[in-house]
Amino acid sequence: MNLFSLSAWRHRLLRYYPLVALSLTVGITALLLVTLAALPPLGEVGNPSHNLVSLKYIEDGLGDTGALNIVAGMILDYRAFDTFGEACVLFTATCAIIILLRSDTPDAYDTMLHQMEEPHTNIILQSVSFLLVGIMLVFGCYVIANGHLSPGGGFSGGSILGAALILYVNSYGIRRASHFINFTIYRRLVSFSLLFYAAFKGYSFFMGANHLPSGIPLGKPGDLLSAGLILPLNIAVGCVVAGTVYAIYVLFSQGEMR
Amino acid sequence: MYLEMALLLYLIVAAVTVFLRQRLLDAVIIYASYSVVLSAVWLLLLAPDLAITEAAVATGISGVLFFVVLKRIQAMDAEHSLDEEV
Amino acid sequence: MVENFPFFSIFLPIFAAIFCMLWHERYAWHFTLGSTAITLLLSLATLNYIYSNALSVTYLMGHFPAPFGNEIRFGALEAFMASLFSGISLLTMWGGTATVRCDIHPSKLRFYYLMENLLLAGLLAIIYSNDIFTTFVFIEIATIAACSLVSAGENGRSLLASFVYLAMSLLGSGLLLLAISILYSITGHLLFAGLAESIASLVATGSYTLPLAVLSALTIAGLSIKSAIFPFHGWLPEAYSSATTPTSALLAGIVTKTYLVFLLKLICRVFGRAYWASMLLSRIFLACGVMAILYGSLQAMRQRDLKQTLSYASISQIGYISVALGVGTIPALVAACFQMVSHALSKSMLFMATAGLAEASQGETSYKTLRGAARRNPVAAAAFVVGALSLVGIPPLPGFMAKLYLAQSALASPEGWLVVPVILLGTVLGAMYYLPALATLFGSDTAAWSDRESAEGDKSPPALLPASLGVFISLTVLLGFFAPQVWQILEQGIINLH
Amino acid sequence: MWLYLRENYYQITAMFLFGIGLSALLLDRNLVKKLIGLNICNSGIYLFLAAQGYIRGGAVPIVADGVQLYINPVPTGLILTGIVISVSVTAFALALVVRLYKRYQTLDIDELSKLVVKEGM
Repeated sequence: MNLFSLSAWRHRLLRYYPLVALSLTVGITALLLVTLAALPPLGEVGNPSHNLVSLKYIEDGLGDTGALNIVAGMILDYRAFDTFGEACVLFTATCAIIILLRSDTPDAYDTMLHQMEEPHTNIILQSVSFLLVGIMLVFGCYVIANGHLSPGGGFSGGSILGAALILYVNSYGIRRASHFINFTIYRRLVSFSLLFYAAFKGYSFFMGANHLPSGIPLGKPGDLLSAGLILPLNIAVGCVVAGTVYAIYVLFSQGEMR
Repeated sequence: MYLEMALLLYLIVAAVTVFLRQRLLDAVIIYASYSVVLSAVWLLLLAPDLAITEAAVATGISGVLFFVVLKRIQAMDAEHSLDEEV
Repeated sequence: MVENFPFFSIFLPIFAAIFCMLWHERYAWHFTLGSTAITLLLSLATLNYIYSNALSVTYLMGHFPAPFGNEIRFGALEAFMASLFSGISLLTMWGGTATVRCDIHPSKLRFYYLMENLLLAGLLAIIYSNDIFTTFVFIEIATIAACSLVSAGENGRSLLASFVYLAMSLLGSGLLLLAISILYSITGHLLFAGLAESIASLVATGSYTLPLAVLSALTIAGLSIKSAIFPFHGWLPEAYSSATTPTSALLAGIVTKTYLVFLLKLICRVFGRAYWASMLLSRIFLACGVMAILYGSLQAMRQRDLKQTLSYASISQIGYISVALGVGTIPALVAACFQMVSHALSKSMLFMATAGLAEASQGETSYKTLRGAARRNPVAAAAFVVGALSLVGIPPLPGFMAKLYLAQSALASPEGWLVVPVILLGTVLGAMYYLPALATLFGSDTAAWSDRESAEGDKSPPALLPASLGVFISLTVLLGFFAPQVWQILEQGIINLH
Repeated sequence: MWLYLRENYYQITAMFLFGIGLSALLLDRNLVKKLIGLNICNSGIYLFLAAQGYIRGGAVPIVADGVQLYINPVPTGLILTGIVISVSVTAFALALVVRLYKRYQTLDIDELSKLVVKEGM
């Protein structure tokens, strides 16, 4: 990371930059390896990090959140503010990419790129994706729906759905894909699911802060419709991530989302 | 025990090879393989949530994005060589 | 009821950002203006409620108490900083409308305002949050939003400056995340309350001394990369001078200060002032501050572009804050907060004045084209004069009060012999780069310039910019006169911070 | 020393990955290689965090009857957030790289800085 206003004495500094950077990195790594010796060893039950906080999540996890998957219960109920921030990070990154890559005045360069992008009818890809896209969509919905019962959840399920959409765009071209997902649909999908996520999470924060019962039934553990808010939130996050993955891929590969 | 050692060794070797390879395409392919092996390591650490997230999100999105950026850069090169000829 | 206001002031900008994305482009400006104004009112109401009852409220985010769920905590300091930041965000956004409209592609304007909303939400969440990992997540939001605002200008220079800024910020938050993971591995807590007691017990029993030292060094290194403290300031001059002027006013004013407020909370609430003062790190931090003051001023003198000068000047002003944090006593920390407040106000005003002056001289901010710009835009020239005099340290203005408080608090501590001469030297150096800038502004109009002016007709700046500059000037002068009251608010904030 | 190495091989690998990623980020001149180095550096930190949450003999944190000891779920939750953050930040940085390449036709940061300074003149 050299400073790049190239005045005279900075040239002499730049010559030593690789040496300084390498010694800095080796120094930091050596320091960290020495610190490892003083840190608690791997996998001991008595480590300080396995204290009352993690024990509470394990013991009361099912009771408080109703989710079999303790991690899903933790990220969507105990520490829900982090996951809300995370969904905002994804939303911020997508809008930043739209600012940079979405060229609204399609100059000569972009139209030329579209001809190159239009996939000539690639029989192998189309037949493979004809089989795969359906299965991937079903698997993505499964991962989202069972976020609170088995590993998975909104983020991984959403990116599986996004991958299915990318495969479809690659094999059948953007013109056919933009029938069911173009920029306006994308905008509404991401905005409404984020609004839904923010409103429901805000509601449960507000209720919790003022010590009022949030009145959301937790259902019988193990059922699909159990664990209170976690399922709808997973679905909302899944839609946000699926839309984001598709939009980022199309913006990168074609620079234009019709 | 030795499976863990082997996978972790692969991670370090892949990280160093990415740093040494000059061609971008090799570096990106090795990074994608690094990410897949890392999601296997999460399974060994008994964190299946991480394994599916790493596989779907880290390899699925950032791995694919690196490839798309390279494709776009080659497309820009082709477009520029088109300009020089004209 | 007032205790819910900080919760609303974090969620409101996010809702406004989503509405900016959803509705038609015309309404983006109105959503942003409305949400920032309401956030300002909410923060002021919270400040009034907190200061009058002198309490520090812990607000649960969810149904579970301290060590298990998230929570936000606000005392006088957080409420004051939140109202200051939303106020400056409102003024820069409102005043800079014309400049932004001509710098940024009209179809991208909606996303520019969306980014400003998300930046404000991220900063407020960093100030209010009482959990170290939540702060890390919202630091990421603020980083992406700030880099995207810098790159919105879309000229080559701003793209590269934004990439360097993003890479160094990510390196900083990588070090911060490593510090969080070491901290979690030796204490098992993530919320400040649990961290404070377990660190106190670790320090008392003397166990894990090396990891504690390494993790505090990593935290300080990560946060000083992000807030451009001396050895890691490489990204700041390019990022601020290549961004559109209202953006650099916003970034220079509040983004770097937020990370320093987070560092202040870590010092007071997690590590404890005694442990921080005993660490070698605070001495290094003080030394970096001293070098920043000298390096920033020397570099500012060499620049030939007004925005470059202001960027290097803000490196030296941040040096004052890190000197005050390095001293570490309660009056020094309050002096650090006061310096943050006075620098945020004066620097944003200077950048907005530069926007006005540049508009009056065809958008160029180099000294050649700005010659005699004062006559063409008198309001911007007045704002520039007030801001420059405040940062140089002329008595009635807040800059002088900040330096006075810093000198008083440093004299009481053992480092007084080093800090007071550095402050005086900094004032002299400050005068040596602001006065030539003022001289060129009020210099004689070159003949070539005046006839080009008549040919083009007097392009009078739109009404928004002078109005916001007027508000800036009155705020700065008011802060100068009511400095003792502001000092009491900040002192109460620092005392019940832990 | 040998026991310490046999004991904590996950954390040691994590710190090596952090070091390699950091050196790639600082030393490599190609923008895309810098971003890959940044990703490796972040995944090194996540590996260290996950190793802190691992308990030998523990079970996967899905509630099942007859299981006494589960591993610590907190690091898994933190790393889930971390992975999504580093992916979205990498996507934004790659968008910057594409715009820079579209304008200057190079990925080398030294040449880029020279071109930017020349364009500024």
